[in-house]
Amino acid sequence: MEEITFKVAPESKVKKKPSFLKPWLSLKYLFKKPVTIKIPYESIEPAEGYRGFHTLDWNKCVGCNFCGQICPARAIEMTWIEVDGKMEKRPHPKIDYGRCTFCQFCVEVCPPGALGFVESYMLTTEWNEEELQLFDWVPIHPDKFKEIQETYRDWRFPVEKIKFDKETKEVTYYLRNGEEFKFKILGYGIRPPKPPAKPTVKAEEKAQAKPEEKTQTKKPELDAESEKAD
Amino acid sequence: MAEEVKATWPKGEEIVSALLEKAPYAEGSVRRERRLEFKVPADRIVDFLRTAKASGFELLLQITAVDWPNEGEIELVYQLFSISHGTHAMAKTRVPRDDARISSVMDIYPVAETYERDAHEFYKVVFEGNPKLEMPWILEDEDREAGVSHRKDFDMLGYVKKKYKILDRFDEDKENYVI
Amino acid sequence: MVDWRLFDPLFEYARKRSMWIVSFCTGCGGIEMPPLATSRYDFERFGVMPNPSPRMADLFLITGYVTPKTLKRIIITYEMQPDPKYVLAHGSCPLNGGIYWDGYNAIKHLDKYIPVDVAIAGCMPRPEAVMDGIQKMMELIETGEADGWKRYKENYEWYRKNQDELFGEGWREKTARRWIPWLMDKKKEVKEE
Amino acid sequence: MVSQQELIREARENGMELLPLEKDTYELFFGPQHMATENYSLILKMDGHRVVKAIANVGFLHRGFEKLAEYRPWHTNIALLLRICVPEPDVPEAIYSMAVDEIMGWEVPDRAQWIRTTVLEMARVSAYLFWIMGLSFKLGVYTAGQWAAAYRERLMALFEQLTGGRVYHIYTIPGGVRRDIPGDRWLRELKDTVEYIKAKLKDFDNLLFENYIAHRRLEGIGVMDKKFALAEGVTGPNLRATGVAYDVRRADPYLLYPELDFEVPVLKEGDALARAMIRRFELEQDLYILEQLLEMGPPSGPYKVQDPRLKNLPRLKVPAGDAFAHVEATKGDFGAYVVSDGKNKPYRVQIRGPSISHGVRVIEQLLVGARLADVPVILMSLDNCPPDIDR
Repeated sequence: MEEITFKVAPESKVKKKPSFLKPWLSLKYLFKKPVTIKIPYESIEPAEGYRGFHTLDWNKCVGCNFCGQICPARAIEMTWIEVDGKMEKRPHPKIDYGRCTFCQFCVEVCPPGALGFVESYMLTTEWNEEELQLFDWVPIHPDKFKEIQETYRDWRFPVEKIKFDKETKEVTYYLRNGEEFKFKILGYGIRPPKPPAKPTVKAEEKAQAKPEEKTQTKKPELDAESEKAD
Repeated sequence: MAEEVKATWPKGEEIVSALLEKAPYAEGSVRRERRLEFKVPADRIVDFLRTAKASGFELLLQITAVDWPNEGEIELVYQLFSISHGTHAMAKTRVPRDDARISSVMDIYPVAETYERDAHEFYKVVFEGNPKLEMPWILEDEDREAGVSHRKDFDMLGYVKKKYKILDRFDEDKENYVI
Repeated sequence: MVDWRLFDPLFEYARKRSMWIVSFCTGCGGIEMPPLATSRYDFERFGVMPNPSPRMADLFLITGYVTPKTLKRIIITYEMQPDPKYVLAHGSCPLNGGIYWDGYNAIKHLDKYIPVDVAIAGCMPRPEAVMDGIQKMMELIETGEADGWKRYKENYEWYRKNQDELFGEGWREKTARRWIPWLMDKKKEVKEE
Repeated sequence: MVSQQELIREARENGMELLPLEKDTYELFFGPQHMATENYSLILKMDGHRVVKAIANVGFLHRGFEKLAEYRPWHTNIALLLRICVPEPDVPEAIYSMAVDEIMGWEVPDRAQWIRTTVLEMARVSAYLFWIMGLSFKLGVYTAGQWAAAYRERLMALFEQLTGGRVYHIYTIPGGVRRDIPGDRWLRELKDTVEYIKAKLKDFDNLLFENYIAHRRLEGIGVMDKKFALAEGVTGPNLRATGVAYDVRRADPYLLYPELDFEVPVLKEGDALARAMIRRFELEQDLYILEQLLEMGPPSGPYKVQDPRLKNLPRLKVPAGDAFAHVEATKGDFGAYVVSDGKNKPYRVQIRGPSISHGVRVIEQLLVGARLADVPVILMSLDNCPPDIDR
């Protein structure tokens, strides 16, 4: 009717005339420098503040589970950890990159600012149970992460291999710079685990149940590779 | 806040009163600038939309079904847009939840066929007169048979566990999580 | 009779350098495929090339989440591919459900239904990460470790059981017949009678 | 010489049935494993190379967002809902945020409004470049597609600096935006990029939009008229190509658009060529809008609503109420209807994607009588985005 003030473009501006000759003008691009990034030889860096992997300052973390509450994918699980025979006073978030969407809302809501993120984004593994352990970790200290990143500068995951002993619940991180980092998972949830053996805690490995054959066929090759890498 | 804005958009009042004159069974109000709201009884929705289309609401943007289990009703919101008036309007109607039936508005807005298929798939609302309700839409047959819907009483987590056979690691202290 | 196994290193090298991709955008990661395939990242440098027909393709990119409806097509397409065939899974969702962990219409563990060789983290993975995955895949092919297609053959019963559990018995035939009643011309039927 | 397309158009205009239905026909399953359809399937009933009947088979990308959103806190849904429209994920973010803002009664600060407008316009430019790529690949003008994909990377890099994400930005949240602008350097880079793409538009014109072959392929296929388009709920550039001046940015202004100056292109033909031309012109206008925004400069002030409730995001409660918000996306009218019942999770979220009309009923009718070779082109000229339909 009225009132809406559309500024309608004249048809002559919108329409284009077909032409035989004009497409040939694009031949000039033959003499321009290609935009291709030759990936194995060249690299581009992610922008500052790119939402990559998480870091966690274990001393600052108060185990409030705000991160677990905001997580849209419920990738965060509070984990009770024992380092060098001493239990941490508060649970720490364990992040599953099989679920994480890298929205970093968890970092935003973290009250003490313990959870953080770095720009590293690359984690490529073979699909088998041992290597997929890498996708589920308690983040390491930001300084450590940055140090490893500074050494290699290829934006990769700082841990080469995670070994998880199902019986003793002992986890070993083999960092890329050759360091080892051991701790023990006592239980999950925000309440502290009861001291004696706890049958109620289910390890998440059940969720990744696999056929037996696969792991058997994979094992020898994997060991060989990890030796090579070491 | 809504009251203040109401006063500042007299054009909306005009549109509403003009439309309500033709359709006295409906209730109408101005929400804010360019947002109108109508409440229509379910049996008159076809008449109302016909009147609305004649008075300038050319586009039907969506039919949204909202489940209100406590009231035992499903609310259908017809999102209309008028290009000539430059305003959005919601025509709300309610149908009983157990026997959700309403006549189709396909012959007024042909595109409603698609929206009705969608609402039928997820909210089990039957639109009488729509020939394509039983046609496969988004869900697969096995999901349809298993009763997947977006109604509030559909137990999604239970269904996921049954279907994909996963053990969720958070089951034990579920009350500690918001989700 | 020639022992073809002698030529295996040569074959593996050739396979590594000419991976053709099934152009099947199964999820949101499909949006990173055009930048990868075009001039900016240009994975044709590795001999990787999107290809319309699964009968000529080696590599299957699972670009993100997989819904059961797509998974049916993925399985059919995967079985159509000639051996050897490789699967690369993008992002969180094929691994553990991703953000759709509680969604009724997304597959939680893809490896229950088809074998996967390489996994990439990210949501969605950057093109560089996908390139890294492709390079990893090339490595695995050269060493002969990318044996998903062999696993699929060996454990076919297991995969088949999982597929049937999810979709119900006889899903292949059912899917094919699903649309027939809606394609029939109703007027014509009446005439014939 | 009369072209075949013109014959079809004439026949359509006269309401003629093109093909006798008694002939032997066959069924063709077009997609989802097809380059043109992006995980969306068309079931075609063919007679020779002509389509007699088309049925859209959708749902390959259905994840049940509307149900999932009912289980997640208000802010977190941003990380979920933006997956509905992958080429321009800022649109679902923006509509959801705008609807929640309305229910909360939040007045979004000026700076946040400026950022939101800029991000939406950048998303439009990048989506149009993506569309140019798709169209050129379907027309066989591969070079233009290569350029478009490469220029889009510049915008992706800017998005990355601003939001921290390449494709999924998770940036616009209810009450404002998540981060501030990274600094003047970013604004300068955006300016450079806008100028760069603007300069390259001429090359696109030369190669694609003024290409005789492209014109011949696009002309006269997929013709819609005004009445049909309105009845079928067609929106966006597709509606404008049929002669209706409807643009949400003008018809239902939001954010900073009332202050900005731009022209709305309208053509009458309603065929694929007209749609392509409209989109090309809008790309130009979007770049012009970005220029204006940069000239305006971001207003100073907070980039987020100052509300103590935002401190505790998981428990943020939104008062009961409902709101509808929609924006003009490159594909058409993208709307969100949000209902709250006063809890910390939405009661109902409905996203209305434009493709729900373009990709189902419109395509089913436009394809009748079309040749098989034109099917991808018609699909692309409608800019059909399957996740919109499936949600």
